[in-house]
Amino acid sequence: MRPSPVRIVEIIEETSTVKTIRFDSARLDPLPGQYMMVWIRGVDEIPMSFSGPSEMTVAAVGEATRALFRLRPGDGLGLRGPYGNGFSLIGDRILLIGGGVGAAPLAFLGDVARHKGIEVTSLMGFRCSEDIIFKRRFERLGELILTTDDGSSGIPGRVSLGLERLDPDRFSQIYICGPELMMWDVIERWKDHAGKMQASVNRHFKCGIGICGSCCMDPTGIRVCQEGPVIPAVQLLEGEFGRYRRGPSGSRGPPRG
Amino acid sequence: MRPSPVRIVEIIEETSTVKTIRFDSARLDPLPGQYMMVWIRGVDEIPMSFSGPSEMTVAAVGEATRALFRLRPGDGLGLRGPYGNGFSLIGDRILLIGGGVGAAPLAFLGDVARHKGIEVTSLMGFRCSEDIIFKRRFERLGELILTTDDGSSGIPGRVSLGLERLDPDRFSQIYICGPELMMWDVIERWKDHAGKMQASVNRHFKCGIGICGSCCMDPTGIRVCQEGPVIPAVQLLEGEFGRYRRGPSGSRGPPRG
Amino acid sequence: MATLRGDVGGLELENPVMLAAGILGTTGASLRRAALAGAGAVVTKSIGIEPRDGHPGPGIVHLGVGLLNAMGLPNPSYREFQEEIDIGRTGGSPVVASIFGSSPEEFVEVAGGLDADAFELNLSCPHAQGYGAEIGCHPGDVEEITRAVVREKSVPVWVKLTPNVADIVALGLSAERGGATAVVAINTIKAMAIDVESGYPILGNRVGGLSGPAIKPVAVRCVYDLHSALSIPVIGVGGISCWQDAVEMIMAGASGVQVGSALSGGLDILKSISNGISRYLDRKGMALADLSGLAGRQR
Amino acid sequence: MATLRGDVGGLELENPVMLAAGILGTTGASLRRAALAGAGAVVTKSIGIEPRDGHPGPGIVHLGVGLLNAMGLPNPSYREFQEEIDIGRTGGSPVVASIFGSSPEEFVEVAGGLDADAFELNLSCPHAQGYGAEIGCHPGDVEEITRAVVREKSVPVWVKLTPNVADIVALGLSAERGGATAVVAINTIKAMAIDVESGYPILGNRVGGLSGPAIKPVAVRCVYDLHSALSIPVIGVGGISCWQDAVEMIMAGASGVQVGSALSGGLDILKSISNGISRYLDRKGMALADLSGLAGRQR
Ligand SMILES: Cc1cc2nc3c(=O)[nH]c(=O)nc-3n(C[C@H](O)[C@H](O)[C@H](O)COP(=O)(O)OP(=O)(O)OC[C@H]3O[C@@H](n4cnc5c(N)ncnc54)[C@H](O)[C@@H]3O)c2cc1C
Ligand SMILES: Cc1cc2nc3c(=O)[nH]c(=O)nc-3n(C[C@H](O)[C@H](O)[C@H](O)COP(=O)(O)OP(=O)(O)OC[C@H]3O[C@@H](n4cnc5c(N)ncnc54)[C@H](O)[C@@H]3O)c2cc1C
Ligand SMILES: Cc1cc2nc3c(=O)[nH]c(=O)nc-3n(C[C@H](O)[C@H](O)[C@H](O)COP(=O)(O)O)c2cc1C
Ligand SMILES: Cc1cc2nc3c(=O)[nH]c(=O)nc-3n(C[C@H](O)[C@H](O)[C@H](O)COP(=O)(O)O)c2cc1C
Ligand code: FES
Ligand code: FES
Repeated sequence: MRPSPVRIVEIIEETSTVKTIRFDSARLDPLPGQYMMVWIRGVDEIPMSFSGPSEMTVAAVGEATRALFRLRPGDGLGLRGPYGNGFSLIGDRILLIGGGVGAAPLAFLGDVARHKGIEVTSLMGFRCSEDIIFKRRFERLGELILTTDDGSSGIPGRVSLGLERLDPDRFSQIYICGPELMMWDVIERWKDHAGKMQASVNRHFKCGIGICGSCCMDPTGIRVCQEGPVIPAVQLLEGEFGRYRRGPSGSRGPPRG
Repeated sequence: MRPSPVRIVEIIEETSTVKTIRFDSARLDPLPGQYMMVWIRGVDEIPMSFSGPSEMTVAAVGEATRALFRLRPGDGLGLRGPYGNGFSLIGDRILLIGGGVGAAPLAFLGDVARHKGIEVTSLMGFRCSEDIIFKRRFERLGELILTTDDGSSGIPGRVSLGLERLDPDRFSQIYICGPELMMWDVIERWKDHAGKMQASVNRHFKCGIGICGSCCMDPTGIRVCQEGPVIPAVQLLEGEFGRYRRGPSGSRGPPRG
Repeated sequence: MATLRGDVGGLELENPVMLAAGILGTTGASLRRAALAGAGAVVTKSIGIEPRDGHPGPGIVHLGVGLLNAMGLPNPSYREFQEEIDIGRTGGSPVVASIFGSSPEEFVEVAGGLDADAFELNLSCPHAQGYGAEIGCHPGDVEEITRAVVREKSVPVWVKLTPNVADIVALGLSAERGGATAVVAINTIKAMAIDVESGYPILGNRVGGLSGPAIKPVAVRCVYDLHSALSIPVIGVGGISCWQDAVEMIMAGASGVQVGSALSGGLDILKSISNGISRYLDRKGMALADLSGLAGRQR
Repeated sequence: MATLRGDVGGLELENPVMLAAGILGTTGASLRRAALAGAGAVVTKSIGIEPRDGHPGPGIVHLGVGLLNAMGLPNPSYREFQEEIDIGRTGGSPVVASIFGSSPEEFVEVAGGLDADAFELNLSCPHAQGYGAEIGCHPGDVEEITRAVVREKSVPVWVKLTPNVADIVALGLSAERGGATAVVAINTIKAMAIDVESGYPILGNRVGGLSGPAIKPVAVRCVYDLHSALSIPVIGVGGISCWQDAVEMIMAGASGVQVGSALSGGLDILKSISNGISRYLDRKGMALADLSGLAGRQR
């Protein structure tokens, strides 16, 4: 389980700050919601969800993601994974709720669900119309409700505004991925339905194999890298989720987004 | 592949210097001719052929074998193996030629052969009648010709004298185990039939896993512990067999027996 | 079932199987979880003076024979860590604070700033400049730092030793002279892995420390040698992944054991190891104390 | 296929994959067999002044992660060994005589009594009192012994180093100052295994040396550190079991590699490793020299 070497075969510029990187390894066979540890040689290793069987969709936010952005087709990466628990598909009418690059694993989930004949509805929020990714992909899956913070496309405002257009009882299961405060907001508003919600949680991962403790969440000490990143929303109601998160040193800081 | 712990369940005094030690592990599943490395805790580790699926037949000759003799039922041993190439059963009429405690793996081979309906003839040589082992066992297998050096039982003289009573053409395969000079003598006399003779060769084993080199034989460097101990006689005609053997330091010395 | 209760390095433990330093020891909740999962004691991530983010990734590589890591001692500093220890203690097992520093003064500052059931001095981390094994390979420094912390605290002080020396016993004797309650052996062995496709060292820090099954025979040897020479107890750590490994370590001379890398298989391993030891003792009709150091007596 | 021919430690080799010392190196026929099986050079069992039977058994234990051995330097003495070297040479690859002694004088006597293509000084065996690592962990002794043998012989002199020290580079620098043509790293790591059923240490000698996959990450690290600091070539040994391992060792800085424990799987491994290296070089369009030390250059 050293990082397996892969080569980048294609890079798709989704927006000015988001790229989809497709690589040549077909043997990973990930479930939607699982992630990989991506080694950018000589730089760093970071967790990335699969946005397809052999691709990731990356937002440039710091050193490692910017280094990923500098790579070209033909360049190499090291990948470990797939790791963690993916989304589990339940029932025949599902709702995907995403924010920003959190749309990535949901698009992959939607593809798989659609292929199984499951009815897919998507609610996706972005900051502005330039930030929208996978619009066509979600539209192909079924109904898509878009929100933008600045109102440049779709419903103006936060993702949570979109919730008002939807009846939670219609869905057999609800899948969420996005900035933590957005996920927290959605879960809080639809708390009565938390039993059928699954969220992909983002924490600081160092090892990815459940040993270092950097991703552990209060109050149970759950290892997000192993027992997550997809976690039933009922387990997120009490504790640190939405309140704080630990950084690389283990210090507590504000949750993101 | 650490030594597996076994317990001695029964000890049979075959003669004053030979005991059969039966132990409680049924999982070894050895082929006749294979051997085990027997760890007498706190003393030494030595190679021993299987004289049955979970037994060995030991002649007391030095420190380790004498320590084995002091053990009682209930005592423990560590066993590695089965190791090496066993005898391969060929044809339906076989001859077993043994000397002294070399009778042990041949008795095991005879049992297996008989069970398969193969016709078994045995020629066994001992120093004197007190040294004879497995008489009843060989008799049950088929014809038994006995020789003793002192003439106290059977044909008086060396094993090779017994060869004169037998027609090598009668046998599909011939198996030999005993003191090296005896085996050498048999192979030399029946050199024309070497193509159907298999001998169990004794060398100084230290590792049993083909790595240390202490059991290597000239001229090919064959590792007796791995590619033997059963070796086709044709491979023994040229080289050190019957001429010299190396001791624990690797120095050459006279062959034994 | 045979009781495993007893004194290990000055702490009365329900069982001698502990969580090793740096393994799931970053948060109080995680420490508590390990205690609830059956750890007789839990050791925290090593804590220092200032917050550290640790080395860039990869911080860990899973090799077939074990783990290679160079986390780089990430920690939020002792100033932010007392709360985690307090939460950890609610698991019902003693919490041992692993601490590091670059001088006796730093060790004393960190120890002085924390309230824990015992302290484990990390004089053995092989991949952080100016800390750990860089200091811990000098017997004089080991003695001085041990003495300084022992003077400061009234709880047991354990000293965790590095195997990356010619003579670990000399380090153990220094810890003993410094007043340590026990020594802990071993920390990881200096090692490296290179990506065959690209030639890059895999760890962000290039070099790191090897743990897991690969180092168990080395740890057993160190514990055996330390137990033969020291009069204070030895706590064994390195490659323990099943109860047989723990029994082997105890036979070598350990009074208690710590489990690290094997936790990557899940926390159940803790209970499964202590249950295994109990059943073994039952089968043999032995007490834990009979087992400890047995290898030195079998001749 | 890419050629693997080149100079390794002063010997012109067909390929850089050698048989390690003490592995199937007791007899000339066995050395020849290894050469014919594809070894670029073969190193003999370590040879000393007097015949030694070695330690009582078990001399070797196969652990899951590698081998533990304490053979105890069995050898027939140099007086009986020239014939084996001569037979070994008929395999067509250079024969390197591994030698040991307890003093510069003994080393010189053994080296002086043997004619071989190169000498490898065993200053690193961890389980023979008065020999090997007991001397080889002192930089001064390493330098003195190396110098003495270099003065005596006109063929390349390699020095095999022990990893059982805080600083293997200091030993390497001593060998270099003493005039060594190359250093060989590493010998086995001090280790032990105990029988869980009985409490007996398994090895007849109680303690021994660990080899095989378990030690590869340690060997890679040693080779990397030595290559960074020395100007003489480094020969890598420790846990190489496939061509990828060999490539990793070469990337760390080795000019050639030796294979030991992996031979328990059969002699074919030698050719399979060198073929693998060739095919790798072909795929990458590289020469062997480009590979050596690549890890130090990738940043
Ligand atoms: C399970 C999992 C799946 C993920 N999937 C994706 C994905 O599909 N696409 C994607 O673009 N990103 C994903 N991330 C987030 C990604 O790992 C981080 O963005 C990345 O580690 C940042 O590294 P950096 O060196 O570029 O930024 P840094 O230099 O580490 O940080 C730059 C900024 O980003 C913030 N940051 C750092 N780490 C994270 C984080 N984990 N989440 C959010 N912000 C962070 C920092 O606080 C800082 O503000 C995922 C994270 C996890 C845990
Ligand atoms: C593959 C194999 C199978 C064997 N099967 C059996 C068996 O079924 N029953 C059995 O009794 N023995 C068997 N042996 C021989 C047995 O291993 C030795 O007798 C034993 O190692 C001697 O150990 P010791 O410490 O008692 O004697 P040592 O103290 O080592 O030697 C005492 C005397 O025995 C001689 N001796 C030492 N080793 C051997 C040896 N390998 N062969 C013959 N003489 C030796 C010594 O030269 C010395 O004269 C087998 C050996 C091999 C290699
Ligand atoms: C990821 C990781 C982090 C570690 N962090 C620390 C640490 O902070 N302090 C410390 O003393 N030891 C640390 N260690 C060493 C372990 O406590 C233990 O000594 C070593 O891993 C050997 O035990 P094991 O084989 O059971 O893992 C760490 C080990 C690993 C694998
Ligand atoms: C059974 C055995 C015997 C050895 N004998 C010697 C020896 O005589 N001299 C020596 O320098 N090294 C000796 N070694 C060490 C090896 O040459 C090598 O350095 C070590 O085993 C690491 O390589 P490996 O992992 O490929 O086995 C021996 C190793 C083994 C396993
Ligand atoms: S990232 Fe290390 S335990 Fe989760
Ligand atoms: S006994 Fe070691 S190679 Fe045969």
